[in-house]
Amino acid sequence: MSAPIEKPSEKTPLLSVRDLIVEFPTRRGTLRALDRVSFDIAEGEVLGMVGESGAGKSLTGAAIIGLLEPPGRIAGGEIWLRGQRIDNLPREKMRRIRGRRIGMVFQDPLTSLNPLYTVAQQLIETIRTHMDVSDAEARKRAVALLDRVGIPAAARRIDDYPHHFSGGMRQRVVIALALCAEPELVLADEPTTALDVSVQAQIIDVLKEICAERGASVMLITHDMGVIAETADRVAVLYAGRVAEIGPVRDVIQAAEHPYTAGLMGSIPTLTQTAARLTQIPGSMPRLNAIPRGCAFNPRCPKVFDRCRTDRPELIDRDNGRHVSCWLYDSATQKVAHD
Amino acid sequence: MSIKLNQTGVRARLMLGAAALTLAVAGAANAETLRWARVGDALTLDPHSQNEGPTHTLNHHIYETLVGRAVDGSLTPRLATEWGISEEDDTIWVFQIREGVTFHDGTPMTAEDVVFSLDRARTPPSGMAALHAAVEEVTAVDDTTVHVRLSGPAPLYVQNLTNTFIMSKAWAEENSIEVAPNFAAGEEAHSVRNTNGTGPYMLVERDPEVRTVLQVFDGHWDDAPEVTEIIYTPISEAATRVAALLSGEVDVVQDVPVQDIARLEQTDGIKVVRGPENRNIFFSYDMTSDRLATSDAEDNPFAKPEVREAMALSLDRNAIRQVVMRGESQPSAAPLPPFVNGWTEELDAFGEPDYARAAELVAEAGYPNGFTVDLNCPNDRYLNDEAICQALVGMLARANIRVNLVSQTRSLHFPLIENWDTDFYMLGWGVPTFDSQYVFDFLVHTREGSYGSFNGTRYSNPELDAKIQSLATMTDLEARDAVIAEIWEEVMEERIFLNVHNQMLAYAMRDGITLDVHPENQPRMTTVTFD
Amino acid sequence: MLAFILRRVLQSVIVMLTVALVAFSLFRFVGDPIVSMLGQEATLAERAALRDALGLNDPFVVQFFSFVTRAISGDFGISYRLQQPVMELILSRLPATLELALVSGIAAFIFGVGFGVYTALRRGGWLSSSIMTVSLIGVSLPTFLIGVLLIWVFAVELQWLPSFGRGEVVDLDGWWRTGFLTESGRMSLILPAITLGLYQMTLIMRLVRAEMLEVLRADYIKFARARGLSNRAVNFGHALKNTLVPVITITGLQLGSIIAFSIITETVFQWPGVGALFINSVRFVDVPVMAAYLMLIALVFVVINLIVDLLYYLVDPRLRLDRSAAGH
Amino acid sequence: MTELHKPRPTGRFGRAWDSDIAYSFRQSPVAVVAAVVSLILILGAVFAPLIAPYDPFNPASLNLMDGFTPPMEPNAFTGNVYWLGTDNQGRDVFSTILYGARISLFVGFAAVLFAMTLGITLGLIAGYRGGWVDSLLMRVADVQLTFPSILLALLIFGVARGFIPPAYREAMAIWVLIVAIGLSEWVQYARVVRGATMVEKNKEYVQAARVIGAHPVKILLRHILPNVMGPVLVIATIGLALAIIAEATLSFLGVGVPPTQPSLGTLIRIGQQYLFSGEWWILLFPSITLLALALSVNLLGDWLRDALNPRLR
Repeated sequence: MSAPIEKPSEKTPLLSVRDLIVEFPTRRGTLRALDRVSFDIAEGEVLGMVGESGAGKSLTGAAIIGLLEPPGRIAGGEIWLRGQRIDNLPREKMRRIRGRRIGMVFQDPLTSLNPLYTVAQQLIETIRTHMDVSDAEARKRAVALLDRVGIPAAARRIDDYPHHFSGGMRQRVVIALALCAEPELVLADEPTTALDVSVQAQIIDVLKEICAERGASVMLITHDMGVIAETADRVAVLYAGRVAEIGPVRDVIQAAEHPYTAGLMGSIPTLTQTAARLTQIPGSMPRLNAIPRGCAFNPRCPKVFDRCRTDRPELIDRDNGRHVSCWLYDSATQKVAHD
Repeated sequence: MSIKLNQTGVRARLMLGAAALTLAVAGAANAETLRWARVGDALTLDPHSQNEGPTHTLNHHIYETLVGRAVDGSLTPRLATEWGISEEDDTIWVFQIREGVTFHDGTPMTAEDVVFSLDRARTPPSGMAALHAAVEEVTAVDDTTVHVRLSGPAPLYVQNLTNTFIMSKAWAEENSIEVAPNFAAGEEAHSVRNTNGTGPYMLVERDPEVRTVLQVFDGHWDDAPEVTEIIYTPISEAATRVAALLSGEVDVVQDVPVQDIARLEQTDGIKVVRGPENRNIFFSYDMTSDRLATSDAEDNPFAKPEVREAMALSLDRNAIRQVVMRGESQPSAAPLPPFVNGWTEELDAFGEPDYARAAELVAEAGYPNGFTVDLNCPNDRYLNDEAICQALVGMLARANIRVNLVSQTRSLHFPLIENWDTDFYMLGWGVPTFDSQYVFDFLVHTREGSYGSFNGTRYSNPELDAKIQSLATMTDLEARDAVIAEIWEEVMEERIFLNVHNQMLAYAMRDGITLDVHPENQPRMTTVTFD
Repeated sequence: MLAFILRRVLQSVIVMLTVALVAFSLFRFVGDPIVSMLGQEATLAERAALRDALGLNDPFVVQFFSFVTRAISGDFGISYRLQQPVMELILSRLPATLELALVSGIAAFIFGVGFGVYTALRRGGWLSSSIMTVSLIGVSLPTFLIGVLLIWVFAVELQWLPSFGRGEVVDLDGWWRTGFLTESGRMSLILPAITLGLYQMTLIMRLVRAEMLEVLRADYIKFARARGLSNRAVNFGHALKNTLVPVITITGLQLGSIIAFSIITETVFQWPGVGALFINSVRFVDVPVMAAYLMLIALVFVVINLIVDLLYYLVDPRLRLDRSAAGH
Repeated sequence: MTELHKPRPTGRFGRAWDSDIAYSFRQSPVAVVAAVVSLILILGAVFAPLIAPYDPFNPASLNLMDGFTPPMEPNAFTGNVYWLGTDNQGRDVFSTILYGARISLFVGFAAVLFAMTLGITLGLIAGYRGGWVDSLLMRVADVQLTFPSILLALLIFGVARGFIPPAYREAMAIWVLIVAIGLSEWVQYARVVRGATMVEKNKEYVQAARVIGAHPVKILLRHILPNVMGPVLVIATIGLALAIIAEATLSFLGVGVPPTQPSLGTLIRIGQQYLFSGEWWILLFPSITLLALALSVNLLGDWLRDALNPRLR
């Protein structure tokens, strides 16, 4: 028998995603890229989000910040930010949330910055969009922030153009930009993937520290379990647009419950080989237009049984603060197994 | 100001602007401005530099000649009040110079100015030199009499003077333009854009190819013209030129496209006047060479009388008049307009086309399958030149002569004739002297010396050449006319020309203006009257 | 930087010399000026004499050398046709062409960028589809026909605008006659400017649209949106500015073609500019004018290229680094 | 997933019909209309000798007296009736348009082909060789891009006139036109191809092909060329419309095909003279044809540009 469900925190989570569905209408029918994704991020928490390419990590981020590229759209579910529903906000209201309450860091610092504006111009513009401060005040803040993210001689370099900075430095600038309006939540979408290995750890550290300082929560999207292991408090594993497992990062790494997660853990020590394939499990993730019935993972699952092929498992709340969507942990299944 | 403001909007404003300008400049109570457009501008205002129609036309308003040409082609007194061949010496022409004539700068005109001008005109590089080639000496006998001595008797010399202007000797010397400007000199002569004539109008503004403004000359010896100001604008595109008249931006348009004449006549407030032009349009061919460069025939088909007859039989002059020229031409068989000395009705007579007979003749000449040849044609020189050529191509095709049409701009076309690089070509010819000799000299005489420069046929007939040369010095006009008739007979017999028509001129203008067509296409705005 | 300028100047000289050589060798084929210059009564001897006097019988190299040496001092000789110094002739016509080119160029740029931005931002909307289609008419009919049709509608039928010429011009200091200062001058500009600018506008519009669509998908635009910048700031502050970099280059380079296309516009509207002068010169085989015109076009090319480079330099900070690095 | 998936069609046509590009085509009414119009005009031009009631290029068949016959009205002299009337030479306007479109399209296609061949070749060479060859070619391209295309065409015409003997000039005119227009258009192709070549040549498969000693020409044609055909096709489509208009413009300036075998542009140049005189049909019908042709080709080019750009889908 399972223990009574215990919430990790009694407080309302900072971000709460419930049954989020994202669809892409195509000429051959509608593709469901995210299918009833649910998770929470608590105040000050770092949630890692992992999965293979195409699992829906980045889409989740885009859906939260309201920047899904058409024709992609939210077809169901809810997104709550500190008790306010934000998935159906008018465009202008949503814009005010972006940057101000939710910041975002993109993958490639080389292309994230507008080459025609100085770093100062971009920072000040962002600050003044969201905060009622003077130009000078905004500039002061910007310099301080740049200094904080580790740009040497920030006061002088702030007037440089992006191309004057190295890749690692640019990503620091990007982080500064994401944080300059003091958001409560930062979505970091593969923030180190495009960087040289030698600076990846520094960037992650900067991001983590500065968010911790300001009490901002982080949703760290990556396919690199190594990064997650070092950085995140909890981790959500996505597979084919569905959440396979969520739980405290140590627990999940050490004792993965979902067979997919278990396989994925094989790819942890890959600091040098970030784009590692999930070789432990035969086959590959299904395409969005060919997701099998039942559990999406069932054709590859070493522990598959009949029910997996017919019914889709819901997230099951394990008593240890973990959630997993696998029939192996269904009470009925376990009962059967016990009998 | 009496310009009709019967239009609204811009047009009214434009005209007001023009009228205001007139008032300011002239200060006259009855200022009449005439806005005049034609296809091209005068090349220069120098009176002797260029022998070219539009140049003369404009210069006739600023400068004057000894004798003028009336619209009926007859000579009229201008700066010369009388002229004739000296009774003592038939190589001398005597001119009585008008008294009381002043130049625009206020200096009086004297016989010395006339001598100077004629000398300037006959000295290369003057463009008029060829017309005065026979002049040996020009002298002022007294203040009002000038003698021109020629190398021999020249009964028609006075005909060459209708475009030779008189300028001020003092002014020319002052501005170092004692000789007509030379292209190779490398610098602009003062007389290109500055004038000092005796004519009815003074130059106010000269912007070549853009705008030329003339103002009536109060000190002119003749009656004051009704037009007190002329604004002359070249408009090269036919459609734009017509549009400018239709929209009321100009008052008189020369070079009206034939297809627009009917429409303009039907337009309220616009009228068209027309008349014959001193210009013939004809085709000619190499009838002498052994082979043609552009033909598939082994020999020269044009050398065969049958072929030339066949071509004459194929040309449907009436159809060209009817369709291509919209009725605006005079079909004719001989390359001289009716008002030129030597013309007869018989010369110009032609029959109906007969394509069957034409094809037969071509076969008889030894071309049962016909032959091919290129036709060179200008496309920017004569009225509908290219369309006429195209029509001929169709007509000759029916006689089994397959013509390949090569039409190009005049600067490429005419050298072909000059250099004998064409087998078959179109040419237009005007007769400024109003005498057949001019035609013979340039088109019939063997090409040698100053003769035959536009004889593209390579035709050479020593007997005929002798007759042509004799014309220049014959003083017995009756006998001379007989020789002319003989020459014409031979020329028509040989079918040296495949003549199409005499061009007609049409000037379109707004109602209320009267202007007659000038046979040399040199309208005089002094003759304009307003209702 | 100095090395860069020197290199450009050297390149420019080579380009000018090449154009001079090409142009000059072409003139032997465009026709014989003598026929146009002398009347029909001229004798063969007179023709030969004039040909000699003009140096047309000299060897090609000699003619070319004398042309270049004189051209360097700004002396292009005297027009065969109008008997005026070519330099003076061209300078007197240049204002008309430049004013026309300027007005139509600016109009083309403003409308082109405006429509381009609109159609890029509203991709798929009915209005932008209509703009895209209608604008194509500008490039689907020959310029001369558009000009004639405009004259027909606006000058003949409606009588709103003049059909030819520049209207009243005002002389500024004797070296520049402008049509901007009189009402008839401004009215006269409208139809030719539309005719000349329509094609360029369509070109610029399509270029802006394509570039803008490209830029709108750039990461830095996404990032700008993610920072909550307003649509205005994103579309016009960020996207448009980046779009304009290539647009400026290409429209700058197109200026040369505006001046060339003015040949047709000027002919149709009897606009007294260098284009009409050139085409009239071609018909008359006025070699000195033709040569000078081509050199002018080459000069315009060289200058525009330089200006475009400098503009680029101003707009795109990345180049400053590259260029200065190259210069050291 | 829960989606219904239509069965994939089989057969070559079926697959083509089902492809993304065909789908995007079916979804765009503008593209469909443009394609139909272009197709009708191209077929009409190609089969002009079969469709046209008269042969306007055969001068022997023309009767000058038929000239200026209004559409659907009997000629005042001959009584002949023509659908779209006749021109100033008595040519049936309908037939002349068909034959004229044939000339215009021939010039257009040939000029595009010429520009494309030249541009692709030079672009491949510049991109693959790099170095001074690249610098030289691109400098030439720069000069070419700024030097106005009509001026260039006028000059080429001038040169050709000098080199071609008079007897062949008319026959060569159309080829000169093609070269003149083609030469002023090659740069765009060269730029696109050069850019793509520079990217592709560093890719592993090309490097691998190089290592195993494949001939550069083979590498270029086999591997690199197919990758750039998309954008090249787009440029070619727009270029076709451009070439057809350029031909018309040149004919206005007096260089072009002989008037006895007019192109659409020449027909418009001729018809333009009758704008005020009332013979509207001589100008109107060829203009509409040219507009329809150029517009639909341009629209197809537009659509193709969007459809082939994967990022805009």
